[in-house]
Amino acid sequence: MKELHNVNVAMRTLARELLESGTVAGVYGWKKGSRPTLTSPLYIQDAAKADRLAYDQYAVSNLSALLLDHRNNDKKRAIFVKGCDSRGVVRLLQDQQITPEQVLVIGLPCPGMVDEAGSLLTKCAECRFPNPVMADQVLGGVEVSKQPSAPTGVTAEAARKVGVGSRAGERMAQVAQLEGKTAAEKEAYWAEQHDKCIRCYACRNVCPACNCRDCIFDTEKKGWVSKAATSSANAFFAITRAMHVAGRCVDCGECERVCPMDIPIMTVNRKLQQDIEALFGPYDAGVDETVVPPLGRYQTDDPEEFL
Amino acid sequence: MGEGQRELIPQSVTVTKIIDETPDVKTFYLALRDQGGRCSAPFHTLPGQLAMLSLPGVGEAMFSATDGGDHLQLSIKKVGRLTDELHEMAEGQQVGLRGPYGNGFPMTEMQGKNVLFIGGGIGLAPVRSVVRYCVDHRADYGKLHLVYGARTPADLIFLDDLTKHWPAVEDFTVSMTVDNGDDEWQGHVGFVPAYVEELRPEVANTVCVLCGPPIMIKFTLNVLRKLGFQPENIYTTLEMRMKCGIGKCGRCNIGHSYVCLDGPVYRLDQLHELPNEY
Amino acid sequence: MSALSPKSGSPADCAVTEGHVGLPVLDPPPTAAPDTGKTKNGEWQPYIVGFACNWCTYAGADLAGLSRMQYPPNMRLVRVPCSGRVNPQFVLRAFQKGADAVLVAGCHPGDCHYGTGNYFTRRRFLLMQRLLTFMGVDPRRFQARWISGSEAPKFRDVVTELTEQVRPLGPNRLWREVEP
Amino acid sequence: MKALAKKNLADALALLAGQATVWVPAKVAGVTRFAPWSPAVTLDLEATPPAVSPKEILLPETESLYRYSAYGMDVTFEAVEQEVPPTIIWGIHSCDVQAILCQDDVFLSREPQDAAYAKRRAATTLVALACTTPGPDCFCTSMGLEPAEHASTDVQLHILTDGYGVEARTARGEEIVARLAEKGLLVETIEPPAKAQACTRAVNPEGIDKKLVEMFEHPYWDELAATCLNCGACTFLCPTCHCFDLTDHRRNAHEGTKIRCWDACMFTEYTVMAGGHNPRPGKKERVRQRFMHKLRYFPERYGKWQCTGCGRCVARCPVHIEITDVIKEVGEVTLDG
Repeated sequence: MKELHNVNVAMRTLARELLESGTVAGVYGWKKGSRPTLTSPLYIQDAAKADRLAYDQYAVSNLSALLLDHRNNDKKRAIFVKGCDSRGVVRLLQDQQITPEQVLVIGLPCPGMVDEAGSLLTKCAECRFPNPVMADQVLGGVEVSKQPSAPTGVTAEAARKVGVGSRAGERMAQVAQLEGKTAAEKEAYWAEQHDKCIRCYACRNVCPACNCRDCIFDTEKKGWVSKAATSSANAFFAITRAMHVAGRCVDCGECERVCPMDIPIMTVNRKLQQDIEALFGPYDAGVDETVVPPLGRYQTDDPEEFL
Repeated sequence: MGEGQRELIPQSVTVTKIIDETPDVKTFYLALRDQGGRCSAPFHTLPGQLAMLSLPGVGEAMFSATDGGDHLQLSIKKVGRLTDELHEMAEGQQVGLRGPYGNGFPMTEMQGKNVLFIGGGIGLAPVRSVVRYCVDHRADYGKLHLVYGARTPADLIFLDDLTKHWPAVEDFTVSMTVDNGDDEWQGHVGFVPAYVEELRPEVANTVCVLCGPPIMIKFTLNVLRKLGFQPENIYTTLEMRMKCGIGKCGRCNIGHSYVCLDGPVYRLDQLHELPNEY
Repeated sequence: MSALSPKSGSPADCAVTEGHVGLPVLDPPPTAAPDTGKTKNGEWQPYIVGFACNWCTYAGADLAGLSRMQYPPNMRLVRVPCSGRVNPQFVLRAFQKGADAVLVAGCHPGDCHYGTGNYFTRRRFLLMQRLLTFMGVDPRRFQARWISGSEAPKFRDVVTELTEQVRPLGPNRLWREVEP
Repeated sequence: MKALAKKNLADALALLAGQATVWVPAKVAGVTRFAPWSPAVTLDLEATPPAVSPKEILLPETESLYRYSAYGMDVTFEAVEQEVPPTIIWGIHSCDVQAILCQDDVFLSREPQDAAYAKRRAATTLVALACTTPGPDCFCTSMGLEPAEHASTDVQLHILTDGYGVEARTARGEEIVARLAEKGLLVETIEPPAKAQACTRAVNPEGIDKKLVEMFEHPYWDELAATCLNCGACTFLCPTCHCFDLTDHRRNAHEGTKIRCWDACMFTEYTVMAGGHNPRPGKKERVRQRFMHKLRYFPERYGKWQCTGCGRCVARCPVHIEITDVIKEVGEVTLDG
């Protein structure tokens, strides 16, 4: 992508400088994958490898959850972020999984991510935060913004052209479509989806909001959680996961992307977002570190509709 | 080797006797009990072989078994959920058992040789099964020497064997040491590796059977090397997490070798061929 | 805790996972799980699990009992220190183990023994009830109520009302745990 | 060669389904996987390969082994006898046939055999379908396979213009072909079967099993593991990954079922021992184990690759850790001394 040529050069230069100067111990970014249409995560600790860094419209992976590998390590790591990724970093900071001293956030302009066939990802069409919500440095002229905004920086025009954020208003379409179904239809739909789950936990491991040190699904203690991949146990996992990230999900869509069984996980997350807004007022998780997530606070006059 | 029950379904066996060895080690006698109350061993084991003990609803774990003729003996240290539960059991309790698993010590190959046994802590459990075999077949083996160490005098297991039975056996030296003595302890104080070095055991025509915590094994191996032991004459046992016991569930492999099937007894030179991941 | 220890089956052993609450937990065959609720005169009875806060609702229930109030025997109460202690997995676990409905009950807002616990309960379960509904659960099967220590009549009414609401819905089989 | 016309496929499946469970690649909730055939099933014979391997037919994701009860002093164990109907896997590709051979090595080649697997395997007939248009992540030819046919199948189906060439390879296969012929579903044809197109991906694994012996401590694994999420997507989708867990499914304090379910070497808890020691404590050790197992340990133990080039892990790794890259990069790594 020609707009990003200079950004790529700047990324490599910056990464090299940061590693050479010892400012950071490692850098999270992307590299070109085995096909031109694949851009995959990369972690480098050696300045000599900085030239492998690459960033384009296929760099869909959100790398923020990988920072959890270093939460017990005082050294600083640099991470390149798109808008959605930056919210993952805020999630980790707000959850006190990492400290600001452990991370150097470098914001990038997002051209809108596309699939291998070249069409814009739905999550990008529905994106409200294409610009980093926080960054220690930026490249490509992108502007840091904690407000829903139009794409900025060198790829602003390209992003607009492919339609980044053009369907932001339709984010809840899939939720609304399911809500319109009867209880029996909903039950059947979700049973079919939960049945598919193979419990690989890719959704959990890629998620910056799933940052428990010991996940309940990794412990067999007390026979609480069955390892059996039955419909019942899978539903238990799905709902537990959903409730656990409720109000904390940063809307990056990675869980759904990585699901090998194509379970519409974001539909559940979006449903929770929608209800949280309706019940407790507007809230965007992972944007402002100082605003406590809605399930971690209360108001004395909260609605009591089912009590 | 007895018929046993090596498939995944355990048989119920009865805990016929429980011996308190130390505050956190107990020895359990397990047997099949018929209508008349007569006991028979659930299966027979070679020295060093393993048995999978199962507590319904709690879990399963692999332990080194000692063949007691009409029963099996499992000496178990409290280290986790399952073993905590085991320590709560009373005599007469039934549990699940399957086995025997693993290769066991090559008792035939060791015939005609002196045997140096080195054990640390609960590591004496597998060593004891070899010792008992050698004592039972006394004529087949040369001089026997056991060096055993535990953290404190209170942690010494199989005290009867150590102080009464084995010293009475012909040509059998028992050397004990503790890391930390107490007021009553008259014996040697110090770590096992240093004690082995101090004792200068015979090397010629001797095989060594070594079991204990990884750190002890590591330092003792250095000493044995210094004393002139060849890797072909040192046997040790390894521990890994196991589930199936028959080399299929995948988790106990070290390289291509499955500890539950090809181990737990490894000759040191064999072990050197495997990746260092245990 | 194992089956072997003498203490087994005590309420501390994760209340809803065990069959100690009085009704027999039947042996679920591999395909179709039976309904947990017991049958009285051949008529199906709902099985309801109630999580009651120690300081208000449990006291209210106690008072209802002491006052010899009549209410349906369909609810099994699990005492929790605070309604805020109830996490979504408790509710799911109850459904897995055969509950036809789940009630979470605690002190009235402002009266929490710990100050603010029930305010969090309110938010959490408002949201969860909507999520469960989204997944096809009838909202009547999962409810929350504020019942104070003195509100024995309210406790009686809630149990009665819930039982009568759930009865026409029939047994809940969604998420029922079956042997694999 | 005998041929089965496409229009007769449904009749053929219906005929066989009368006497056996016939697993066919089908679209189920948007995912292509093997499902027992019925007229209601949406066949998907085009997927190369189906997203989910037929592994689950012989090694179910979750199965009950025995029931236990413990009341007071008494403990009982009672086997859960699984009913195993005659089974046909229809439309399985060479990669997955090869994977079954790998599973046979694990579960059947050494005593004691795995009883449940053995029972299912003995009841299973493989009807392989030639794979002529490889998917974007296929590399079976690199792993020594022939996508158009596999020698160890009972029946081999070849692709013809308007049907399938049917070739029986075993007595069991003959039986199936005879049944189809008896009902007049087969015709004779002289049409040559379609040839397989070249695999999209190509790597050369030759010698890497030997090379990996020297690479246990190589820094390559650190680099590879750095972006791994340690999820189980690769292992669960893999047709040859066979690791499992035995765990209790407690019904109450006294009774329950011992179940076997898939487990993955990627999971933290997989090798943790009582007392907390973990021989594979980090991502590096776990990632290394996975690739070492496929490309070194398994060949050492059973004499064949434990990767059949199906490409599923390549396609679905969340962070694009691709075994093809690993094979290539291991081949390129320089070893010191």
